[in-house]
Amino acid sequence: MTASSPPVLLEEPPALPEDSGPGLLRRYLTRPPVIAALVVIGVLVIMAVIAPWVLHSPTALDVPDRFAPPSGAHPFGTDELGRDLLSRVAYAGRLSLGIAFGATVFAMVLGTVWGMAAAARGGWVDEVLMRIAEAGMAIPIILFALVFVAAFGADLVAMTLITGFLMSFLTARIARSAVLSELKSEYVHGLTAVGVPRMRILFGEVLPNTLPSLLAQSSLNLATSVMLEATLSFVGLGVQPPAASWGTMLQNGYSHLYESIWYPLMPALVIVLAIAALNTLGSELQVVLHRSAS
Amino acid sequence: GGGGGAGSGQQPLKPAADSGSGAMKDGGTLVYGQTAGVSQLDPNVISSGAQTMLQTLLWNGLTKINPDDSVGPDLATSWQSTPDYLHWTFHLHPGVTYHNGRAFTATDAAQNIERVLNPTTGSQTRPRIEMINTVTATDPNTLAIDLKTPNPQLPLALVNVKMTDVADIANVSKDANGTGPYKLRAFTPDQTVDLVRNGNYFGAKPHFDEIKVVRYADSTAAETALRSGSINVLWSVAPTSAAGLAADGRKLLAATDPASAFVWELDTTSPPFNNPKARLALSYAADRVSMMQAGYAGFGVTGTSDEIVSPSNKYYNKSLPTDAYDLNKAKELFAEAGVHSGDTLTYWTTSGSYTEWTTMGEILQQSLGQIGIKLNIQANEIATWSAKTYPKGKKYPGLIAANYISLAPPLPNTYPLEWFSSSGTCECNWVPPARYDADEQTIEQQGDGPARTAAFDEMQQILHDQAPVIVIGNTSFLSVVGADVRGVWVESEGTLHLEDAGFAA
Amino acid sequence: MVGYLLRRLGASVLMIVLVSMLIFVVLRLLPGDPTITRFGQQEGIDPRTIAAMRAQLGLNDPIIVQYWHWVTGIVVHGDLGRSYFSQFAVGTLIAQRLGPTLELSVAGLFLAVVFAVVLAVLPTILRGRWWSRLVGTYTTIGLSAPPFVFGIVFVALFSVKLGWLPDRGYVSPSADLGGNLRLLVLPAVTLGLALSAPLIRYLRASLADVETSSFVRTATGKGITRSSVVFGHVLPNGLLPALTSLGVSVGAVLGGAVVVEYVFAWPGLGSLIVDSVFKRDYAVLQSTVLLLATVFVLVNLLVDILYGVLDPRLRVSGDRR
Amino acid sequence: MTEPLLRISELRIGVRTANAVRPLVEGVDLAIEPGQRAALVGESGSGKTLTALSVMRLNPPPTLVTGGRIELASKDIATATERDMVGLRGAEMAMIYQDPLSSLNPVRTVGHQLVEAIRAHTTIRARAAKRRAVDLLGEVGVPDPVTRIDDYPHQFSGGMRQRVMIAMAVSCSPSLLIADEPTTALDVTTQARILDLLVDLSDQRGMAVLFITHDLAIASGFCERINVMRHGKLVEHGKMGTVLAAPAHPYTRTLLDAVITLDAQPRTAAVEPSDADGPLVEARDVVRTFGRSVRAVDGVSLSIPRGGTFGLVGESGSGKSTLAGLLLGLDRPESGSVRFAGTELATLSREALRARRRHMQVVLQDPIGSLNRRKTVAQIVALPLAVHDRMSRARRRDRVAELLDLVRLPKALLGRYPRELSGGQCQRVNIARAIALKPDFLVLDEAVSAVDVVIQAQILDLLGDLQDELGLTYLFVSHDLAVVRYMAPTIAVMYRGRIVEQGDRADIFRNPAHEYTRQLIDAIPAVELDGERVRR
Ligand SMILES: Nc1ncnc2c1ncn2[C@@H]1O[C@H](COP(=O)(O)OP(=O)(O)OP(=O)(O)O)[C@@H](O)[C@H]1O
Ligand SMILES: Nc1ncnc2c1ncn2[C@@H]1O[C@H](COP(=O)(O)OP(=O)(O)OP(=O)(O)O)[C@@H](O)[C@H]1O
Ligand SMILES: [Mg+2]
Ligand SMILES: [Mg+2]
Repeated sequence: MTASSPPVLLEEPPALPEDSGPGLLRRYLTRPPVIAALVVIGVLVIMAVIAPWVLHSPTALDVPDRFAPPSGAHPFGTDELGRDLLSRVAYAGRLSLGIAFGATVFAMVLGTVWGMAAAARGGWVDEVLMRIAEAGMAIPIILFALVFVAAFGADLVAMTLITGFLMSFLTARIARSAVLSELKSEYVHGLTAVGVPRMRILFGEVLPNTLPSLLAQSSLNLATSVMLEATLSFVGLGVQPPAASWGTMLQNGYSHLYESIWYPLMPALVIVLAIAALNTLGSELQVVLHRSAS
Repeated sequence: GGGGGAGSGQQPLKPAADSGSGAMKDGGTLVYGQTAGVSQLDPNVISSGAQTMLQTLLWNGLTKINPDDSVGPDLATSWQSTPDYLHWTFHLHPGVTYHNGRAFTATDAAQNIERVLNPTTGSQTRPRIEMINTVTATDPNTLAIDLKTPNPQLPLALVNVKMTDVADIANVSKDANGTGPYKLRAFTPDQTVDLVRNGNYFGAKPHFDEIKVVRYADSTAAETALRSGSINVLWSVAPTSAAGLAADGRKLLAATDPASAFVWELDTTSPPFNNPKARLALSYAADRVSMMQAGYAGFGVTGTSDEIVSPSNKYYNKSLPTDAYDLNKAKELFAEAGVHSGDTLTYWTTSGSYTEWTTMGEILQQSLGQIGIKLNIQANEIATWSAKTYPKGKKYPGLIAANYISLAPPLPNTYPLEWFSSSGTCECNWVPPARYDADEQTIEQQGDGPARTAAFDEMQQILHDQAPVIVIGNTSFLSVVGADVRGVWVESEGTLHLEDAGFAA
Repeated sequence: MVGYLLRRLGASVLMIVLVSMLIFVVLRLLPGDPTITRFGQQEGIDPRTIAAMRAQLGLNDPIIVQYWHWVTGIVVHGDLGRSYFSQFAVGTLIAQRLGPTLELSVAGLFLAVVFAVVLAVLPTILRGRWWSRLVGTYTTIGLSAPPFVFGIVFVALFSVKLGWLPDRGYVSPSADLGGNLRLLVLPAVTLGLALSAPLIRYLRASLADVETSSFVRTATGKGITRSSVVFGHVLPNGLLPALTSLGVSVGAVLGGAVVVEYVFAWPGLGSLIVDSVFKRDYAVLQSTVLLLATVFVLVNLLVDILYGVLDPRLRVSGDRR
Repeated sequence: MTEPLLRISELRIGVRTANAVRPLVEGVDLAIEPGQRAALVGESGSGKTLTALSVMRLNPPPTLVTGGRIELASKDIATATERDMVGLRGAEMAMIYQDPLSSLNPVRTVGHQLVEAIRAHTTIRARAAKRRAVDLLGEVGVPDPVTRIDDYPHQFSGGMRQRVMIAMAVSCSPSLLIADEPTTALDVTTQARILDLLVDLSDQRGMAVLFITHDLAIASGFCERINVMRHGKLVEHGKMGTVLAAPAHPYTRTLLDAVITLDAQPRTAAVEPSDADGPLVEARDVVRTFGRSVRAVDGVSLSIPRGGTFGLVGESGSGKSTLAGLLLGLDRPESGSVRFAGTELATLSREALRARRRHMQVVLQDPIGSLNRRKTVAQIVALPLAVHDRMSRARRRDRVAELLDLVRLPKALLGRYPRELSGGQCQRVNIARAIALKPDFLVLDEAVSAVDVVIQAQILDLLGDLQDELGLTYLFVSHDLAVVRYMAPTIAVMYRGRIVEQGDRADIFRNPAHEYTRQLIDAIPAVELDGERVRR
């Protein structure tokens, strides 16, 4: 009943490949948007790694010099404790990118298995699994976060897992409808007739076909996870001082908007840049994969 | 002026205690903004500081507090006591009616006091008037109060017993049936409170037609609203933005003698802080000047020793030594108390609100790091935060709990010191020496005089030596008031008094 | 079809019951205590007072008993409980917020759908590479910029700088319709923008998929205009898959427009929930969340039924396998 | 000589790949005069469909016209504006597409889509247009058009959908009709009727037709001229009779030689089917209904001996595919039983059934849909080997190459995806997959309907050889009676869910007992040479 063919995000009609295999990766990596995105991510990663040595320490206090605007000494300005914003933004990238990746992967794995189980088993199993996902989406995020802090403590792993978990509900729903419409298609009938085991059909044939929709959802998830992580820090989950993530920096900066416009602006710019880059990587991968879609 | 703290020396902007006097006109709507929501309206069982400005708008007490922290008549026009301060008589203002038209009588007053005294009510005012034995309405306008132990300061203690409609207390948030100058028109919990002028007010005619209390999501949103002129008063502004907001004729208000303090509470019954040396060590490790600078932008009185009385207070024990920031001493004392390099302590603070506590924690984190002690900052959502230490009696070893306590009004009111006594409710679980409790008795039962002063001094000395809580500085909430608002004044812990305010004529 | 609906309803009811249990238990396992927050974490709370209040609120009863009281209250008396704080009936609190929530949700969703359809369809009709890039950029920014940033920018621009619209607040439409609408504009646009970004992505994807299908080629081959092809054939098919995403948005908006509600001081259910979480006002929280879960499940049911209405293939179930 | 209506010269079509354009059609010259009917026949995958789509300027991206000219009534299609094309499509030229199953919009009624086509180029009112649509549906032989017009496409069978598309194409009486395999989904009786309709339109209204087909018999009866394509090039063209009588190009000759007619000598199995240890496949009173009313299979019994070939023919929608599914255990009957090698299929567990599929394989009717669109040809064909035989990767690769060779597919296709293949190529991939395991029982559901006759003959030979060598048993489903006759010694005729006649092929063709069988046989077209039926 809910069989909607899953959307496959596509920015432009793909060109046809000469061949598959390793050529795929090469073709992907030579696309101009991919190169641009990789450069952005590369710069962020390099900054995260070398920032503490080249720039100021991200935790060095200088209270009298707080809320300084950008200058030679502090290219991004300073925060409420006079710490260098550039090195903090660079350093926060480690956490933010790590959490975003981890959570997105977790959401993708959990959501896919979840949605696939629902679609493949059908009937009551489907009903129950999907209703759970819906209920999960209806329960306030903050409540979930508090439960997780109470149950598993407030460390980064818990943070990553809960962020992923929160995103897995929607992912499961998307995965289910993608798998369902694949299962309805004639080729699955063909594979059954050939005698391919059910599990192999699901994981070997159907799953790769739903990859474009799942990738699409994942690139949305990447963006969501950065924001979600900031929200969760709000209830004390995850990033604790003096560490910082882009989300928490944006939040702190926003509350000091009138002291220093640079404080929220810089993390905001980096967030938009990073997410745009990650999204580009995702959608380009789809374009490359989509070439064989009907 | 905000007293002689080190921080305020660098601060060019001095907050005022009131928004100025001058001719006021009648009429207009005052919009009052704050970032915390009013969740209920019972004035005798307060839920948060966000509702305290309503105490004098919707309600009256028998007495009220004046801008100089003295006591004045409110519903009671006059009062007397026997010389032993055990028997009191209050004469009530005749002809006062509740908002719903019902007459207010001494019986109502008695019922309210009894309600506050009832431990199950949970009134924060109860510890201050616990010594009351009986309350009797001798006639509709006369109230007799008998005490168990003498209390010369009963009128002050009664300020916060607000006169509600006890029979209908279940609906207090619905109709807020009080006697105050404004009455309730609409209330959306945690969002808005709409007040309109009480035309039958027994006192001077209130100036505003309407007062709207609006809750803002965050300080930036509230500040934007203030700058755009859509609100007239903003209460509890973030200290770091205060200076920027006090422009375009807007005035920054703060208490002259702040009765609130930013403190670190410690469980004095669990290691390591059951050892006073560990507590003192922590005190030495606190770079109070930087903290007050970063956390409160210098608005406030930087603490010099670990006692709650502000150095700006007249009764402050000036003979106390100043415990300056000294990491060597801290390290030494920590070692003696068994806290060594490589050990870990936890800083328990809130997330989302009061971010300045975290800011100050980060400074402590740096300092302790220099002597090899690791400080884990754990920011929690507010209810999780409070459940760790509240109420008195909880165990929290190794935890430094950031808190902001308001013990108003300041000395000579005894409550700030009483809070630490055996019968007080300090979450530090501190058991004071016998001398401390004895001094408390002395103060409570005697009027002004050398005995009382001596007791004040000794109690402060004990607090300083034992450091049951670490006091970083005394502050009060900061508020910003529009240029055309007059007659607003700040109580010692930062509550704004709007009852006599109006727009400039 | 009837069997499916029954099963679906059965599962929904079961799920709502489970959610109610879960919320009920989980809330009580959380650190934090409503009595402590009720007394304002103020100086002067006494352990005895707390104990008395817990007893009075029934928080010391066995959890099963508490749950039973709650459920029977709802089922037998239609009583959702009372706030531990304001003593308002939870029904009243929800009613206070339901109107504004619905108003904002409907307006926000409507705008989101309009934005999404226009922006997703425009490049399809105009077939320009630049249009497609432009919309792509819009969605990327819309996805990566947090909604409160939009909100604050709008306030700064339209109310502070230009003074066209009030910056925030709410008046009921019955009291002042014009004022209500003026106040609605900024939050609705903010919400609409935030919701439209993911919607556009889904929509563009499914439109691109439909675009390559044979029946679109057939339609083009008939010699009808491009816009007839798009509106008559591409869109009706392309909108279907985006419906799932829209259904999720509907549910999410009802309880989840917290950020927008906060920024614009809009008294919605989202902020009621968040405030109740922070106060541990179990009474309000458990009933409100339950209500939302129910609405969410219903909305999704509706979406799935709508599929059946919009997609004739699903009207008769002819499952091969 | 009159000015041609359509002139294609030097047409080249290629497909854009990552760094080059790979040619698919390399030089097609073709001209059709007004009112003329021309056939386009040729090898499967030679570029017929692509050529036709380019005329409409509807060739799917990333294919593109790389050279040459297409002129319709002297108008250059390549330079025409999009607005010009809107005016031309439907009114001047219309097309019946090769994939009838997916060419109708699933969420609009059949009537709506017809009316839209009618009104695109006329100013006629909606109500009148609907009346016209009903008439058209009736003309193409859709029963009860007045009520069926408000149905949705999925409520129509494949053959009916194809007829709707035909109605749509002729609705505005275009000057040029391009018909790409317009009758593949139709049984011979319906096919005859459609051809009559097209002849009428062509004769009365002067409509020219470009008729793409594999079926030389139909082409010869219907068209005046013939064009033969191979490897992306036009290899021969001329008057139908002349070319058929004396083909100039060797490929045309091969094509003609490969045609299987009713007069062809039927294939005889080298080994006689044996019933010694019971039939291999046996069905008893099987019933399968869909919904409440459709009795797709209504009490069918049959038995197929080991090593035998069982032919199944019948009207479109008569339940052939459904029956095949039941025999394979892909679907469960409501009542009745199906036995395979003596085992009742219904008693088997899912896993046991799956393991047994090693011995029972199928070529499904939908050649494109039954392939996973995201797997390459090599992956698709190798899968059963990996699953059932656990063959090593290297051996799998060798075996796949071998299989592709058997079904006459070039190795270059190994890395291609299904949608980069032509219809006939897909069908052969299906066959390769099905025979990969050398199963005991093979169901062939319209398995050779989309390939040209040359390849068809080769595949039929291959199937025959396999049967001789390994003793395979076939269920052969087809609408092409000549082919069924050629392959299957035993034939059953299905009509409305029942087997109405069953027996030896000679008997059935000589004395058809059932009225429907008679109609079928009468409607079979044959290759005509200048009006004279040629029987080889
Ligand atoms: N979209 C496409 N992308 C890449 N190659 C394609 C595409 N469509 C068709 N081809 C290739 O172009 C060639 C011609 O295809 P076309 O469909 O025109 O063949 P055809 O002559 O119609 O064959 P058939 O009789 O089997 O339908 C084939 O080799 C096919 O593999
Ligand atoms: N999944 C299904 N749901 C409903 N009806 C179906 C389904 N599959 C087949 N039918 C109906 O069952 C009947 C028999 O269909 P089947 O596909 O077996 O016919 P067929 O003989 O193979 O026809 P064709 O020659 O067109 O392939 C048809 O009327 C068809 O509409
Ligand atoms: Mg073709
Ligand atoms: Mg069939």
